[in-house]
Amino acid sequence: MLDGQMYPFLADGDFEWNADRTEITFKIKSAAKWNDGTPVTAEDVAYTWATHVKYNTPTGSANTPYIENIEAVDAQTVVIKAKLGEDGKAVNPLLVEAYLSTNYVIQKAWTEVLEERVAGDPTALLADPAEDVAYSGAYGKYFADDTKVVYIRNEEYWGQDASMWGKLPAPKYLAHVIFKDNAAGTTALQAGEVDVSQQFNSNVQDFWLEQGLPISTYLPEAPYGIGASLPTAFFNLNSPGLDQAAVRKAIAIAVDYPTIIANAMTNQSATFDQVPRSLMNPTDGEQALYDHDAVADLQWAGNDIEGAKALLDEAGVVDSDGDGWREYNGEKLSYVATCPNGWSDWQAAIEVVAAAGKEIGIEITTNYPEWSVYQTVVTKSDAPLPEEGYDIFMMWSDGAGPTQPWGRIRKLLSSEFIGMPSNWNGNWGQYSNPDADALINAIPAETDEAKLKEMYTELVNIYLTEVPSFTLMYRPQSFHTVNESVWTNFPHADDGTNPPVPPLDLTDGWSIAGLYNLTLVNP
Amino acid sequence: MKHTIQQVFRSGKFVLGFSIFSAILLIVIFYPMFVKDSPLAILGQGTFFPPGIYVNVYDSMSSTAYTLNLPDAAAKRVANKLSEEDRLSIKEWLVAAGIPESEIDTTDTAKLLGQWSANFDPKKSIPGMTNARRNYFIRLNTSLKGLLSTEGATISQTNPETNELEQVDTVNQKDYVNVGEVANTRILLLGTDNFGRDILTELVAATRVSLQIGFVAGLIATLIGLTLGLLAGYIGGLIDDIIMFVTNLFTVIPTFVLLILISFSIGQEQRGAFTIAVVIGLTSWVWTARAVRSQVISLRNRDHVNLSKLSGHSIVHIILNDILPYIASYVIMALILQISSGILAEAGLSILGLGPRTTEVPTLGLMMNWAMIYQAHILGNWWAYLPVLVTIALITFSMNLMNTGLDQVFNPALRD
Amino acid sequence: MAHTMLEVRELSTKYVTRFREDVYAVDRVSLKVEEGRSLGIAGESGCGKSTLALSLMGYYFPPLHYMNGEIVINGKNISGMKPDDVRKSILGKEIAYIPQAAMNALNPTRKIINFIEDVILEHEMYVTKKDIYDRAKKLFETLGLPAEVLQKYPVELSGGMKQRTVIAVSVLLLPKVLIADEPSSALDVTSQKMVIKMLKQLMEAGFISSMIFITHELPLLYNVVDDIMVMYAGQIVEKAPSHSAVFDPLHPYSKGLMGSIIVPEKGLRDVKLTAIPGVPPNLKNPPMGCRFAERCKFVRPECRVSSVSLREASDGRVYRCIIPEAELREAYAREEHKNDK
Amino acid sequence: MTSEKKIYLSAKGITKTFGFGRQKTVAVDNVDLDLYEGEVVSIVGESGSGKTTLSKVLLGLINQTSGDVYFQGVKRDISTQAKKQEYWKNIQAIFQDPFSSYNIFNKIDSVLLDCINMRGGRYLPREKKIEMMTEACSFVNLKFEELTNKYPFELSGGQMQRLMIARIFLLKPKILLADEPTSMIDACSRATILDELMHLRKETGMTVIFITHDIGLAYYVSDSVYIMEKGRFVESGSADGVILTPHHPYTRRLINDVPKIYEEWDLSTV
Repeated sequence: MLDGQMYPFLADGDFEWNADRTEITFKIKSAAKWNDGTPVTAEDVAYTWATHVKYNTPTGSANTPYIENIEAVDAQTVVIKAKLGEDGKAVNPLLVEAYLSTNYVIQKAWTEVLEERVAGDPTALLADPAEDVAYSGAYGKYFADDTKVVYIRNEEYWGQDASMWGKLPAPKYLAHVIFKDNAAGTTALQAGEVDVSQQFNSNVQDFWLEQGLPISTYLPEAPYGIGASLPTAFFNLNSPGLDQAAVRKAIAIAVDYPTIIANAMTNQSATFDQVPRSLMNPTDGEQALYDHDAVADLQWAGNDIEGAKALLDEAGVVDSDGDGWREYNGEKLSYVATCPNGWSDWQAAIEVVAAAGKEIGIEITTNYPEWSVYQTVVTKSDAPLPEEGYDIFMMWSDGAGPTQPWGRIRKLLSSEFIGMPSNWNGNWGQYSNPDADALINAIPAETDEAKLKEMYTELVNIYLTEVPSFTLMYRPQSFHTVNESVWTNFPHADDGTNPPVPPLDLTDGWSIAGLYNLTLVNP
Repeated sequence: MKHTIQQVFRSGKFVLGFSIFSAILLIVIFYPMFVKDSPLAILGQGTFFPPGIYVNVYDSMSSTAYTLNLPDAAAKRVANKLSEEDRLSIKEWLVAAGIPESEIDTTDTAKLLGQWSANFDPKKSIPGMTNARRNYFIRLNTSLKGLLSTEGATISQTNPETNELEQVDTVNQKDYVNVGEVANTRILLLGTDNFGRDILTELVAATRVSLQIGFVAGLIATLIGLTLGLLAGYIGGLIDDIIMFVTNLFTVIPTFVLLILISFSIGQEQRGAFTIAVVIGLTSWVWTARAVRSQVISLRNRDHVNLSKLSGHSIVHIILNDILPYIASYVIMALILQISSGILAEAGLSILGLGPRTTEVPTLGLMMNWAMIYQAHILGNWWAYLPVLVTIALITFSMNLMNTGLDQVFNPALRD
Repeated sequence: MAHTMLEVRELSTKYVTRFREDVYAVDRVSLKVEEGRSLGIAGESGCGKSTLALSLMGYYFPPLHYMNGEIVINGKNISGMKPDDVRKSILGKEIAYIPQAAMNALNPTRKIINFIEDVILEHEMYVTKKDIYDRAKKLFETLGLPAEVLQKYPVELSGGMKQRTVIAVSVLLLPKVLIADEPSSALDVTSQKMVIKMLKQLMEAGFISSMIFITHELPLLYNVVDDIMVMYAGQIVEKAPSHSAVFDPLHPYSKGLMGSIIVPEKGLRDVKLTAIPGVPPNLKNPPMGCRFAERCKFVRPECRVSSVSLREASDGRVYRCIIPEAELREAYAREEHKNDK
Repeated sequence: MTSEKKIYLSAKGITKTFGFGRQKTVAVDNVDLDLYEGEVVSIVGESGSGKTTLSKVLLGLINQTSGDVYFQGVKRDISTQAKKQEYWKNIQAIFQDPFSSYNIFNKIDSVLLDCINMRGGRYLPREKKIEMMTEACSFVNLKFEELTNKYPFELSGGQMQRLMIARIFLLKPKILLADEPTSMIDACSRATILDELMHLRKETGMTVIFITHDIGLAYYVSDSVYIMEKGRFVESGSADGVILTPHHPYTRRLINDVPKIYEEWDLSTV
């Protein structure tokens, strides 16, 4: 969940590593049932993995380097065997752990039906709409078309078991409405047609302050939600001048982050004064993972025009022809900052980045290609980014999860993603640093807290010194704004739940707990 | 000529349109001389500051305080913080907390606040109360602190040496500052936009750019339309067939769709205001060409053209002297229409996100686009889009007025 | 004595240009048309013929303005009536008007019979469409128009046929007086002849009691009307029976006008056409004295001093000139003599 | 040879069609015409008879579809602008509508100056030009001093048309094509214009083609008359012969339908 911890749901209690950290053992809850009434078994877990491997699904190919096999010891007990390196240790224990929380268990019986239906064709298997799939969750499909998807509560849901909640979640139907654009979604939220809005609503506080609507967010005050991702501006390290750390850092420290947060995010982000920049989420768990004092001198809160100018002057990047713009190797520094068209908060942030360039003598113009064009260019990591048009560009970084912050750092800094024809992981600026790579490789196997902190601090140090990319804001994993015209008691800060149910989508895994407390406003 | 101009200015419609347009033009020309800020400078941290006069709080604290004994000051202060609605809400809470309704008097502020501070508990959850309501009570509680105090507020500063707070000054409740004496005040007549830019300054600059786009687009469209129309109409024959074929092609394809396609395909890197103007101009000449052609065809058979031919004049001379002056008034009207439709086309394109790139210049369409993206229309931040809409409307309205005014003068069928 | 169908006394009207200038187009015109008679009005363009035609109907709307004078149609004085009442109770019933471009007034999307229905239903409430059709058919047949025309659209008819149709429709309500303002001038000669024939038929068959016919084509006028009134600069300059007006004009202007007649008849080639130099005066500020003085061969100093009133000649006609009848005739004889030489 | 009248302009088999396919209309259909030096010829026809089209072909303003025009016995060649200008020194026109014959944006002087230029007087001294213009104006009883620096719309229709005659006076072409020069003019001014036109003809001995729909007018002015119907000449001959003893039914009808004053106008024949 957003605190970086893993909470058992289908599993009965926490998983356990063996002493060598080569095997994970956990049990499936005996109460857990599929919607057809049969129990969820260890065999289902094992067969799910076997199917991924057999049909080489994306999940299968992504995890086979780390997972040797998944076996069912008995009806309840599952053992995951990690793939071992030459040194006899697990290649990456963190990613083995991550498998637990990031993949669905699929019923074996249904999988066999499916295999028969597609006659072993992997493409058909992946393309199957799975209308008849067995599920273990509280809600099943009721209706779906282009504008909405409706789920209906499974009245036999095993969450009623005494070991769980002893009752069913409150709403009988859940409707997921698909809106044309953000404005339509906002209008629907205002009108009370939507109970939970997970999109970015600018100036969310106006709903209750100005308009007096019964709308609230997880936190009552700014930033209104829990930041769990770091929207990041990447530098194209092949662009002339941007191969210089000084130029990169100068741009990064000149940017007016308070304005980005106030204007682009309408304050729905913690500021860099509140949470100094690092590679970490603004959550307590991640923030504790690095030594704040050790990198305090490297951190910046933005708007440091003089500092940026000094940095550039020092690096010899000066305006030699008097046109107001600095040159590097005789070439005027002129960049294009981009993000996908229509992604309004990113666009507004990019505008502020561009404004910063002007202050320090670097010409930055903005450009918003369509997403289809943008993603093709950015994710093609086996070729350099175009020097024209993609000098500074925005992408996301990993949110919260059990492998974090390691996974995020890997995706921001690791050179392993260079050369992929389709790179949806990260490091789109194609940064390469052997020191960083070594640290990233070492962390998964490390268990010593102090050692880990040291290593993370070193990575933050590299990140803040080299500036291959820079975070522009903190952003929630998903926004969580509720209209309480009908239901109330949505999850909110200090609502007394344990574990605190964070504002995810209220249906996935533990988040379902958020639906149990709902009560009607006027019962 | 002079006579024609006099006639034009006798048309009420033209004069009204001309006045509006001149006023806009004068503002566009003179406003930047007085307000020298860059129109794209981000002034505000935060989005959509409402219109008004902004007085620097820090400077007001250190400005000379004047004591004004205004009798209703306290009442206004209370009314500002504690509305009638708030009082009823307090009552609602108190009733839920078990106070008998008969003991609550919402008109007695002191008593009400006393009961409130004695009974309010932010932790307490009332069944059926929404989280939004709970948050409201917490905010209300905070805002009510010190409401009935008769004391002033103390201003303290950190002493850099001792790192301790030292009292510097006291602000009394009857202290007033003269806004004229405050070092920093800023009038934001139209507030700020989603970037924190001064909308008025931006609007003026945007109007100028949009007018420029309109003029360039209109001139290009009119020039192309005029040239093709003259050639097709006067020379006729195969040239006419070819030109009309192309023109008909353009007529069949909806201009705006064509505009969107071209605008999309040139990519945003190349999309400056001037490029957009050229693109608009290149796609909107069709009707001018058709209209000029038909006018020329009817003129071509007029006897004065025949007479000019018989007098041995060349084609160029005939077109310039015997055709052009006759359609000049029409062409001027077409130009005016083209300018105003150019401005609208830019706005339309920009609202779709296909306008000029943003960091360089503001345009009316881009302002609309950003206001829409940031949901100003949903959140009721009228100052972000209404003035833009009004400006667009005024420009096109004034141009259309001038046009109908001219039409009345030039078109004998419409004379009264 | 015959019944007077239309009597106009001292009628003056003006129209206002869009520059707010008054043009005094009809100046103290008096005329009388008796039952069974037709009156022709001749004159150059701009002399006030058409304005007079419009003024005679008593139906004034901008830019035309009534100034003073009286119009009595069939005993009814309509000069003080409101335009709306005139339209409802006078137009079509008492007096009908056919302008030059009447044929273009037909709505191209409606059949002729629909147009006729509209006209009748406007004035009569309890008629069936069948009745209307029968009535229209009878009228058309009487006037020599094919009844099929009723079921046609205006575009299916030739210009001459359209004009004749409009004329037929205009007499549907049997008006007493018909005012025809250049009804045939936009037509070819054959159609023109048919229109003229029809107008004569209307009189003969009693659809109308009297007619005022306006044209600048004198041979036509001569063939249609009983009396000719020559207008110049908003005033009547001479009124006489057709034959004497054409062959023996008295007023110098009439003399000039009649001298310019061209017809393809033997002897024409020997005639010396007379020409009147100059242009008519601007009616925004009509001249003080005789309005024709500027162009008159026989002008005398006193002509320019005071306005000239109509006077009666020995044969009963009226003319507007200070020169006595005898002197004028003498002068004309001298002119002729000179030409012969 | 010398006693015979010289053929000045002749047309052989002139055909002019407009449009093609179903919309094809034949405006002038295989017309022959011989024009002798110094005579006045009228082409009479109702509107739509093709007389104006024929006149434009003769003028060289539009090209005939087939057939040839011979000028002074030689086949006319007006393929270039220069050749056209040369041709137009010999043949000139007066058009029907004086109001549309002038470029309203040019002062009246320019019309006359154009003529002087065309006759090679471009570099004459200003005084000489004014003298020429004054002479031309006085020929048509207009005062140049009153007209100079005026715009056409300040003139009456009659004055405009007289100025057109003044223009011809300056140009002194061999042939004048007068296309309904009086049909838009009031009857009294019409006499003046005809007078002046005939006067000019007498002075210069030029050949005149009169295009008109008014058979009376044609009879009054011309030596010979061509009657045109639907693009063809149906009857031609001396004015007296054609008008007083018409043979072709169309001619007869035309004459019959025009109102008469000396004889009875027979209304029964329609």
